[in-house]
Amino acid sequence: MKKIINDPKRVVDESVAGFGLAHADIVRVEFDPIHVVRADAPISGKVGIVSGGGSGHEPLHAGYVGFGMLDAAVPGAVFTSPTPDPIVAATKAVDGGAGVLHIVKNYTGDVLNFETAADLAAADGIEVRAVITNDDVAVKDSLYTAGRRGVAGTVLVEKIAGAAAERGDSLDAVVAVAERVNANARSMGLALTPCIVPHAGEPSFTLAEDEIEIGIGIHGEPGRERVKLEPADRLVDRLLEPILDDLPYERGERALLFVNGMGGTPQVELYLAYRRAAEVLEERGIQITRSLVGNFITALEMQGMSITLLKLDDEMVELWDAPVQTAALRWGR
Amino acid sequence: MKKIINDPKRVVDESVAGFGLAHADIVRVEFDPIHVVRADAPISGKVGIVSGGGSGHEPLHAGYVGFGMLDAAVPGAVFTSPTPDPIVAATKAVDGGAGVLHIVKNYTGDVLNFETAADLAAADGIEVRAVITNDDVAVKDSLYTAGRRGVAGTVLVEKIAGAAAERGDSLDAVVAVAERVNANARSMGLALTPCIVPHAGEPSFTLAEDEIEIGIGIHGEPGRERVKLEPADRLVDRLLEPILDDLPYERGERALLFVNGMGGTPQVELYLAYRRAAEVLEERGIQITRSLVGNFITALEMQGMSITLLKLDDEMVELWDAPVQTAALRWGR
Amino acid sequence: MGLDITWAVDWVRRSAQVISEHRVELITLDREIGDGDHGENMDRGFQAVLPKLDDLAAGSTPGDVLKLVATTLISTVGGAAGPLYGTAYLKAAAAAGSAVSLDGPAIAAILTAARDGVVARGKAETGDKTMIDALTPAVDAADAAAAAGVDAAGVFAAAADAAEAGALATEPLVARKGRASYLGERSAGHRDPGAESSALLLRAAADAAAASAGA
Amino acid sequence: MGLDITWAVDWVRRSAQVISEHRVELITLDREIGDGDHGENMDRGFQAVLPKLDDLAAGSTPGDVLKLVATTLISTVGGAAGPLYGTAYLKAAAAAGSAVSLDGPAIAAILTAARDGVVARGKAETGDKTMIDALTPAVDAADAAAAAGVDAAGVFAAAADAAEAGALATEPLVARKGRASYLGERSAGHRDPGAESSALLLRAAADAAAASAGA
Ligand SMILES: Nc1ncnc2c1ncn2[C@@H]1O[C@H](COP(=O)(O)OP(=O)(O)O)[C@@H](O)[C@H]1O
Ligand SMILES: Nc1ncnc2c1ncn2[C@@H]1O[C@H](COP(=O)(O)OP(=O)(O)O)[C@@H](O)[C@H]1O
Ligand SMILES: [Mg+2]
Ligand SMILES: [Mg+2]
Ligand SMILES: [Mg+2]
Ligand SMILES: [Mg+2]
Repeated sequence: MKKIINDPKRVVDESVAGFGLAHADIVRVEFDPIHVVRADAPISGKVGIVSGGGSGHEPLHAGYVGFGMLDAAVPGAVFTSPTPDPIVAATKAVDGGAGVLHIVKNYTGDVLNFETAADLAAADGIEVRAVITNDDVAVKDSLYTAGRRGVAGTVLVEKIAGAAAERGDSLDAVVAVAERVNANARSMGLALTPCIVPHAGEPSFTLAEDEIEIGIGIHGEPGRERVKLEPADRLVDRLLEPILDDLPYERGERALLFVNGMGGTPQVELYLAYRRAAEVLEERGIQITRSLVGNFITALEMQGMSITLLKLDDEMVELWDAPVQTAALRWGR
Repeated sequence: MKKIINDPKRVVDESVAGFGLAHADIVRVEFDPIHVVRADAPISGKVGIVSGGGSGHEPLHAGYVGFGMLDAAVPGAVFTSPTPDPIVAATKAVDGGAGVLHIVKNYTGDVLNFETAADLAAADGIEVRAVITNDDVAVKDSLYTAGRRGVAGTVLVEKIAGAAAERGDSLDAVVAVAERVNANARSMGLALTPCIVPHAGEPSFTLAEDEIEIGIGIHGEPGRERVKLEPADRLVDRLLEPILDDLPYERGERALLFVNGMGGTPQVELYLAYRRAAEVLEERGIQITRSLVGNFITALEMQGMSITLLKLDDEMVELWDAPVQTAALRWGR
Repeated sequence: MGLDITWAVDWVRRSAQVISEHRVELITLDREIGDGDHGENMDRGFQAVLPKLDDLAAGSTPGDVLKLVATTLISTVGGAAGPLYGTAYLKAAAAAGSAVSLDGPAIAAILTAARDGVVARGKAETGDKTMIDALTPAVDAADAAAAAGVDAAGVFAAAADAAEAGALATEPLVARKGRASYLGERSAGHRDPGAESSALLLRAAADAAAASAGA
Repeated sequence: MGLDITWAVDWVRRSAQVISEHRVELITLDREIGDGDHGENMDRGFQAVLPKLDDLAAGSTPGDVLKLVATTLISTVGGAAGPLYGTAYLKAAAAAGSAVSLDGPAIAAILTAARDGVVARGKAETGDKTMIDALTPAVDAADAAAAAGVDAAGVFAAAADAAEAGALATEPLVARKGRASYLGERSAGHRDPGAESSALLLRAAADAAAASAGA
């Protein structure tokens, strides 16, 4: 295992400490229990937004703490949901009296820990609502399963809900728009290489030189299918097909196209993939009116990408364009 | 070789095409010959700034085209300086009558091709000046060598010179501040893994599981020294030592600390390294008043990092803070 | 002979020991069909319990120990296992009440409460390839043993045997809950890490009970 | 017998052929001490020249062909090799002038002009581990052969032999120019890719000259 780390057990603490030092103008880092909050939190009268989850997906979530997006992020151990304590602490730290929204990716651990935290915060008189993101079409959804994973669509939910909260929307309204974004986002990913969790010390899976995993998540887990490496255009088609099957578009409908790197894939490949995705969508008459390309939700150093398509409405566009000032996403101020 | 590409010979064209589609609000892409210009170029009365070089270092340089930074970028083949033609075309495209600055990383190929282009542009009546960046302390400088490489300091030069041009500085003034930034920037890098140039199809070098290269550049070339992998803090110290030896600081002097990922290293490691660097600099009484952490100048999917320290003065701080709106660096608008 | 506070503390120590010994194995199982952290998470949790054992007030009951394990796991493990095991120990503690000594039927009741707690929180059914597939056979075996008048140590021994068999039997299953469910059919052919850790913890309980019975 | 337009065109075709055949070898040499693109760059350049040969006007001279190679390499190769070889061919074209046939002394003069052009642009000295270490021995050998009255084909043969020896002799050198210089002492033990491509191009010239002499 080759990593720029000291002790595997101190990776998250040390990294979050560095994050806090590098972005002291935007965030404040608390260590006991660990959470990252907006430098100006709590903001009186504003709905607070807290997200969190296992570490290793950076810039998610701490990179999205700041004006117009999250009020706090709670980093767990690598690929491990945080425990309730820091979630409660973060919830209290951002409570401005208008209630707090938890944005939770749909994993058993995340859902359960956030649930417990919400109960504890509610016991302290804070109104907490949760939106569970589950945009990953690689996973078959059913009443009898854990359901779809929350993956890259989560970033879009956080941006748009964050903008709604920032403009003063009520908790109900912020929940509604967050749920609408989640309901209109679909994602699918693939991996060229595995990743290595620091405490595990070994690759999460092994692949032959000409094999890739289709339908991976963001935890270095194997995907649903192993196939031979193919040209980029074909790979993009493989990701787009299930996305468009799952949420069909009428010609002329607008979308945000998000090509996300899994951490170890160079930008040159992401933009190359973007080109093909834009081409396919244009053929289908879908209007790409907003775009996002880069490493926004990752699985450590995994090589691979995911594609997310978000069906846009006017309000989503307005909230997407609204100013945001975080370490990883910034415009308008 | 596992990459999300189609034909190795079309990697740059297809990727730049995707870049142009994703950022049509900021840039315009021309293909014959290939170059990327600000959507609103040329800007009458403003000094134009053109940079360029081999591809594979993304977001450098196209990611820095836009308000407050570059007016054009000229991408060559992967790790290969562009030829003069597209540099001339870019220079003409951004000439607003106030002259054009070429920001060139110090590599024989880049310097020679930009020189030829400058001669050709001058023959067409455009006043062209060049600033050659050479911030890499891993390379011994001397009259008899090719001199130091231009590496991550180039990003800082482009941002600060871009802000100077945007506020209306003359060509002389923009050249002066660009040279001052370069003179005050020092960088040093290391690699944990090699990278694979698409047309080469094989890793640029091989390293044992416990070996790293110290003093690498941004072209997948081996470094000056091969050492055993050590804890992150020690690695950071190894990079900072030659930087501080080469340009000593008085206690109380201000610096911008830039921890750059080589492309394949996850953010969690970069911030962990940042923490140690900040600690060391604080011990030495150096004030880190500005920071940059992330993949800003890369060597494809190489795992590794570089550290750059820029000694700041008031004007540099003001220009660093000035608004910038590019695909990869954005704030203030 | 019932199981008392000494047994409870010994169980926790043995649990920490056995989880630590099987840390890598649990990580490997989880890497194959999950995200490779189960061993690390459980180890972090039980290592955190150990120092707290020294702070137990005089006169603490087995229920107090179970409660201590519950709160510590909840606040240190995270992931799915943290809340699920946390709930299990919490419900077990409630079932143990303030009894100073636990007999066979009490053990069976405790295990039932623990399992029911996990089901209530995680909604997994038998055959979903989760820790439930170790816990439910364990509960059934404990019930049968207790009904047959076997002593507390014997009840745990029966539970541990059944849990081990149950964990083994998760191998051919296709997961429908937890991360392994994302793999669909590909989850078959691997043992569920949570079922394995459940079996390990029950074996530690049985060993502690045997040691305390022998003492 | 002097070397005419037929030879010049044949040289270019053979150059493209030999560079394409050694593309991977040049990439490998460059990967070891540079950035692994020399073979790709040169191949791109010479492949771009080939179609342009068909457009040469009737009555073109060897100098016209050299000029065509120069401008094409400059506009397609990039990197260090593009401008350096571009300059070499440009200076060679100037030295060739409008001569329709080149004799031994003319070839020696052309090679000298080419080498001097590279030195003027790249500032490399002998022993810096660059293409100069193939070109300078080639120029010296060509001068000597021409002075001894050897014909044009023989002058190229002498130049090619010397260039090959020169390229081989770059192996122990520590680079002081080009990317290999960044490696410092570690550049020793590897052949310089640009010196190797220079030797290949001169061998192609000699082969074309021998073929035209034989024809
Ligand atoms: N819904 C559930 N009900 C019961 N047990 C579950 C459920 N989901 C997961 N588990 C158990 O949790 C184990 C995984 O725990 P762990 O790896 O620590 O958490 P995570 O899946 O969050 O990484 C699985 O092996 C399974 O036994
Ligand atoms: N200053 C110089 N003078 C002469 N030749 C040089 C000089 N710098 C580099 N070269 C030659 O160029 C070759 C490398 O060419 P190439 O790999 O195509 O360009 P780059 O170094 O830009 O990747 C070297 O092997 C060397 O022979
Ligand atoms: Mg986990
Ligand atoms: Mg090159
Ligand atoms: Mg797990
Ligand atoms: Mg090269």
